[in-house]
Formats: sequence, C-alpha cells, structure tokens
Amino acid sequence: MALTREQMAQRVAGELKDGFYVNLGIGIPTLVANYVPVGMEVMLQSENGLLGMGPFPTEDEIDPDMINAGKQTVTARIGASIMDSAEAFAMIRGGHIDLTVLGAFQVDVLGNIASWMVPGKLIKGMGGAMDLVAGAENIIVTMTHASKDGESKLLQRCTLPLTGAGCIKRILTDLAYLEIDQGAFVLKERAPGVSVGEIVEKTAGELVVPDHVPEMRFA
Amino acid sequence: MALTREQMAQRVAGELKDGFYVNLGIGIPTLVANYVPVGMEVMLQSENGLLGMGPFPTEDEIDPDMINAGKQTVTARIGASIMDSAEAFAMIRGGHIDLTVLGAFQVDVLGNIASWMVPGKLIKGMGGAMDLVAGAENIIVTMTHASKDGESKLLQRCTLPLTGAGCIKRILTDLAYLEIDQGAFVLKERAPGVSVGEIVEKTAGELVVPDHVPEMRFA
Amino acid sequence: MAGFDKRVTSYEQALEGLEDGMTVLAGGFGLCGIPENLIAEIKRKGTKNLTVVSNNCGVDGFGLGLLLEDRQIRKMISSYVGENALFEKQLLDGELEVELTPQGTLAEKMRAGGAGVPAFYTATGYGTPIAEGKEVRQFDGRHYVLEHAITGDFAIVKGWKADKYGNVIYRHTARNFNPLAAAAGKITVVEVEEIVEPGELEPGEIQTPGIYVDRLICGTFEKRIEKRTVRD
Amino acid sequence: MAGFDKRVTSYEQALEGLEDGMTVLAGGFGLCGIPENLIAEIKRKGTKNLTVVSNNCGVDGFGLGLLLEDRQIRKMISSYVGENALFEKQLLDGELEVELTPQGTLAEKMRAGGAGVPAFYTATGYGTPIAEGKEVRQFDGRHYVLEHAITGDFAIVKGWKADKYGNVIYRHTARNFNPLAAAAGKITVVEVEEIVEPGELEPGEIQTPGIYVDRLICGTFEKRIEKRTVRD
Repeated sequence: MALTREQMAQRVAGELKDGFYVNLGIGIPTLVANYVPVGMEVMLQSENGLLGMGPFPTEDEIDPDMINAGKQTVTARIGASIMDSAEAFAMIRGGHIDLTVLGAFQVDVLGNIASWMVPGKLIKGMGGAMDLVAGAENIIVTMTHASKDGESKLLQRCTLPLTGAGCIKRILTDLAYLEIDQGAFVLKERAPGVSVGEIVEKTAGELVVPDHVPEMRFA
Repeated sequence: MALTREQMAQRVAGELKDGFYVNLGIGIPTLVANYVPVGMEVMLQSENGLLGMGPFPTEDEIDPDMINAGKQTVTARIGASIMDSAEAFAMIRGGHIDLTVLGAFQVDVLGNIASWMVPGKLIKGMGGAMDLVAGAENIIVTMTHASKDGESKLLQRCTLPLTGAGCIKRILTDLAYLEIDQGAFVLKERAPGVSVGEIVEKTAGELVVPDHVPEMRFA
Repeated sequence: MAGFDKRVTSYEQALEGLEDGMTVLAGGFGLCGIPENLIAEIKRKGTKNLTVVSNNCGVDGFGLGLLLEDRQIRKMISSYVGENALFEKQLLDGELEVELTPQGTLAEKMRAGGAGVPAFYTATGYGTPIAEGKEVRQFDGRHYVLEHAITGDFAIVKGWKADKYGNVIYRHTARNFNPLAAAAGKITVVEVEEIVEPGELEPGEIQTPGIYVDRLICGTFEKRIEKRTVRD
Repeated sequence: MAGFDKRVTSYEQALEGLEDGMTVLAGGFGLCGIPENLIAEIKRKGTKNLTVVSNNCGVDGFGLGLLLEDRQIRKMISSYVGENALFEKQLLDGELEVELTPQGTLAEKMRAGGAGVPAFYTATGYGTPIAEGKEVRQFDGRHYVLEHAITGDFAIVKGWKADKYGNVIYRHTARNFNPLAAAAGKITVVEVEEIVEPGELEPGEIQTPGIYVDRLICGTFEKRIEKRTVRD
C-alpha cells in the first residue's frame, strides 16, 4: 500500500536528530512537525524571518505580525529568534540549517530538482525554494512516486525548469525511500506491502535495486 | 599666518549642514565636533558601530563597552543607534554618510589620497580609512600644506601607497582651502595673512589661482 | 533640532516627489508588515509606470494589489506573485512585466543595494532559468551566479515604533524585508504605529538607524491576515 | 532538551578540538568586546601556528597580545595591528605574517562567510596596494575589487547575555565584530557575562540566533580600557 501523507511525514521524521534546525516546506513537509519523536527537540525555521516556530495560535493569540513562510499565523516557541529576511536567508545560504524537507514535481538521477514552474501554466514564483535547495546541506524531497496519470516523477533528466542543480540526495515517495548515488537512484526502503516490481515500474530514471530492500517500519 | 589646528577644525565646521551625518577621523578632524555652529545639529558616526556619538564620559559614566573608532571611551547621545561593524560600514560603503573629514600624508591633482603607510616604517594598518574614502560622497581632507621639512603634500602624483583613488575633491590645509577640479588644485581661500605666493610655492601639484582669492573669515 | 526631525504630517508630504516611471522598494512579506497607507497614497496619487520591488504583490483589493487596479505598476520584481486574479490577468495580457527573483537573492540584492555592494555571488539559482544570461563562476569547486544590487528611487517601509530621528524598530515577523528596503531607498519613507519620545528606544535595539530614513509618519493599520490558522 | 542546550562548564571544554594550524575568528575591536577568557584559554592550551582573524591584535600582555608571547600566531588578518611592541618585533623578525585588510572589507568578508556568499565586489581599496592581484571590475562606471569570504575553524565571541539555546545579545559597542565572527565559525564558542532563563530574551531583540552558536560559557571579565578619555 502506498503511504498516506501522514505516513510519509512520519517516515521523514525518522531522519530528525535532537538539536536539528529544520526548514519544512509547504504541504507534506509541514506535517513532519507532528511526528517529532518524544524526548527529541528540533527548532523549525521559517524563511521569512522566524527561527523557532511554535504551534498555530489560539484564537486569542492570533497576531497579524506573526506569520510563517506559508503566510499562516503562527507562534514563536521559547528559544525563538526573529530576524529580517536577509538574515533568515543568510542562515540558509550559509549552510546553517541541518535539514530541509520540501516537495517537488520531479527529481532526476543527477540530483536535479524541479518544483516551481510548469510551462504553459501561470507562474506564481519560486519563493524561497531555490535558496533552500542551494543552501541546505541536507535535503529530503517528499512527493508521490508518480503523477495521477501514472507518470514517474523520478527521471533520468528533469523535463521541467529546475529549482536547483545537483543538490538532492534523498527522496521519500509514497512508495519508497531512495538515495541518489553515482548518477542513479538507489532503492533503500519500500512502503509496507509495496513490491520492488511496482517501484521499478514507476521509476523512469536509472534505479539500483539491492538484493535486500527492507520494508519501512512505523511505530 | 598658518592656521592653528583649532582654526582648521573651525573652518571645516563651516562646511557642516544641519542634519548631516558625519564621520570624523583621528586628529584635527576630531576637533571639528567642537565647532558645530550654535543651532545646528550633526550626528557623528564612529565606524566601530556607533551612530550618534556624544561627548567623552564623566568619570562616573566611563564604560569599557562604549568606545569610538579611536578606542576612546565615549558616550551615546539621544537619538543614537548602535550596530555591528558590518552594518556600520554598510552605512559608509552605501554612501549614507554626508561628510567625512580625515587626515592625509599626501593628496594629488587626481584626487588620490595617501594616508596609511610610509614604506620602510612599520605598518600599523589602514583601519577604516580605505572604506571611508571609497564610501563617502563628500570628503574633506585636513592636513598641513607641507611637511616639517617643507615638502609639499599637494602633489601632481602621490608617491606613497594610496588609501583611495580619485576620491578627494576638497582639502583644507593650514594655508588654504582648495578644491580639485579637472586634474588640478583650485585655490579657493587662503588663511588670513598667508600670501598666494606662499601657497603657490608650497603646492607641488598643478594649481589654478583665480584672480581673487579671498581670505578665510573666522567668527 | 530640525535637521534630524524626520516627521512629516501628511501622507501627501510623505510621498512628495514620487513620479511616474520610478522604482519603489516595498517592505512586507505577504500582507505582513506592508506599508499599507503609503501604498494607498500611491493609489490616490495615481503615479504610473512604476517598477515595484517587493517579495509579493498583495492580494486583490489590498496592499500592492490596489496599484494593479489602475495599472500603476509596469514591472514587479518579486519571488512570489501569489494568488491574485488581477495580477494574473495583467500578466497574461502583457500589461505587466514580472522579474521573478528567488526570495533569498531578492533579500540579499536589497541588502547589497543599501550596503554599497554592487554585486555578489550566490549558489542560488545555478543551473536554473534564473541563471540564464548571468555570469557563473566556481569558488572552491562549487558554482555560483553573479547577482547585482537593487536600489530604489523610493523605499516605502512599515515599522512598529520610531523616534523623531527616524530610528525604527519592527514588530515580530513584520520585520521581514522592511529594514532592507529602508537602507536601499534613495528616499526612504517609513510609516509606524507609534512615534515615541527621543531616548525611549535603546541605541542597541534599533533595527533601522535614522540615517536611512528621510521621512517618518504615524498611521493606523488594518493589518489584514492572509491565512488565519488556529489550533484548538 | 539536551539538543539545544549549548552550555559547557569549563573553558577547556569550550575550546575542545582547537588544533595547531587552525583559523580562529575573534570578535572585538581594540580591547572592547574581546573574548578575553577564551583567548587566555588558547594561551593555556598552547595551540600553535594559528591564523587569527581579528580587527586588532590586543596589546602587550592582554587580549590577543597574549598569544604573541609564546608565538602561537603564525598569521594575522587585521585592519590595524596597533601599538604592540612584541607584535612589531615578530613582524620585523619574519616570525609573523600579516594580511592587512580594510576594516569594512574585513567586516563584510566575515559577514559573507557566515551568509554563504563566496565573494562580493567593493569599491574599498581600488587603486591601492590592497587591490593588487585582485580582480577589478566596473559597475555603472565605477571600479570595484572582488573580495572573498572568510570563515574560521573556530570563532571566539564575547557576548553580554545569552540563554541556554545560544541566543546572544551584546552590550553597546562591544557588539562590533562579534556577531560576524559568530556566524562565520564552523565551531562557534561564545562567552557571556550572564546566562539568563529561556524566554527572558525577546525573540526580536536577539542579535546572534542560537543556530550559529555551538558552545556557550559564562565568564568574568576584566574589560580593560585602552584609551581612557573623560570630560570634566
């Protein structure tokens, strides 16, 4: 069975470490915050200028001057700091963020990522995505393995305009966890009940399948 | 008579305007602060990170965490702000300082200035002088017209290593106030009692002498 | 004292000298920390053919979205132009030009503009359409793109509190692009919620020193929320 | 909570891993805001062959001057090396290398190092010995010099107050190069006068966010004054 959005978030949370500064993109990445293991602490960065994002506010706490990069009203946790946008991106560009999780349209075997533009559709803009993929040392892409039409999103070469070149090493899809190594996807784990055959079939780019591909485990 | 250091400072103060942000170098430039005309207000910047330098502290006010770019203990005036050194120089480099006054060893007809190094002597370093001459829109150099040995400091070409190239337009010496225009010094004013002849004699670089060269006036 | 008193008494005065065809830098992220009254004054003034540098372009009917209604903006330099029907229409009709710029690069370009750095290298956008036509250079084996500074004829900025010297502090994440715009404007106009007595702001806590500020005005703000999210 | 608790309990721990030949960025201007106890610990440790990036080199017998006594510094990158007899002697004897860098360029190089900008253009130093061997380029008809970022294996920083998360504020002009060094160190060690309870520092007033800080220690400081000037 393909992973649910919640399961994908839960699996990504398994990559967190105590004391990590983390930037979570919009969508599935945002859900990762719900699965931080008990006893572990991470600090969430929001690239508009907030390090140490807390939960959404209560009705009473809502403050139009306190929003995240998704423009949602948020709170600041104990230990938070607030800075201007140049400083927030200095943090990102300077490689100070331990982990960035973001969605994508396509990823290829060279670690290229396309996530911001589909030619012919209206362009909304890349926001901070290009800075994040160029700046973070450690990025996990979350996306469905294939589009609704069944087209693979793991390609030999991205066909959409890139967000970043050669910057992705780890991908979590609804079917598998893969790493990119020496110009190929390497299948590391499969979703419970998903066969290697299905993953092979839905992966357009070169895929290395080890002898043993363990199933992901969820608590 | 050649101007005293105090008179030189007083003459430079005549170039101040109400609301100017000003950076004063060490030596004679520092004295300019004593001659700000009554009813006029200027804000002094110190490039270590203080905008709005006040007077020296009283014994009781002395604070080792409050110093100026000359490393002297100072105070902050009402309306002051304190920033890190990158921001202090952003202010300078970005052309936000209205007037910079600094000393020099030599100036030439191209507006080159040499003020930081005499080969063969120990080099102490340029500090912020190179940033100041490159960043300020408006610079006045104060220096004696000639060295103690009688050698002119206003040259056709500087012989000492430069602090900045083509950035000086105005010079106040103990003998004259001059401007640089089209590759020559232009004699604008002479110190009271100093003859045009003496200035001509002590100026090595090309000098334009207008028909009428007024004497400086001091209140 | 007049020399450092940056206060003006009307929004008309605040934007005196703003002319057709100028470049305006605007603070704010989404609708958070936008100079909403200065934007409204630009609409009232009817200035046309503007290049506006702002991370976003407001929404339909609020913020910079207001300036689209009378086609006052010729070109936007932004990272995300958002959910704005009128924007979409003008873009597709070719009435509006958009120069998309990654958010961090946009912030750094404005910072560079204020700091007198004409150009800098960044890894952001290497190998993407953003790098097309730009110089690419390797440092330590990694590729970087040369990006140029941005400055504006005017900067319009929203602060929280200021003193009459133009020393400004911002509130929470309403800081965002505001101090960057403030430093990069030839004429910088700041509107704030409160003008406090001189000396009330500690020198060390000031986020935009008055040297960057030409005009200061106290306003009242709607502070519309774009995405109201709450927990139980 | 352990993950964000940056506190260490000894100066030995604070500088664990500092090795011969490393590059150390030091905050401070003159003797103002220098990490005096961390410098003293480097002396105690006896680490040699260091490259030290600091605007100044202390004075004889205090601050970075201490590290000259046992010839621990191989190279200084500074704007002004000051009035320091031992410094002068080692320089003339060829035991010490000095890379003079204009003060604003030094600050910007450190800022660039922390911010992931590998290089930037500045007008400072154009046409002077500082520009020799460096790329010069014109923007808008003016000449600029290409300068590269500086980072350090360690940064040693003096703050005023911090919380255990490593969020730091500085006091008055003791800020100077400290936040720049903090952001540009691979391992950043901050010593402060006081460690306050979490939540005591407002998020918006923090000058060095904890993300830049690896180790935090509370010390006592002499705060020697270099030029004591008073008015009557």
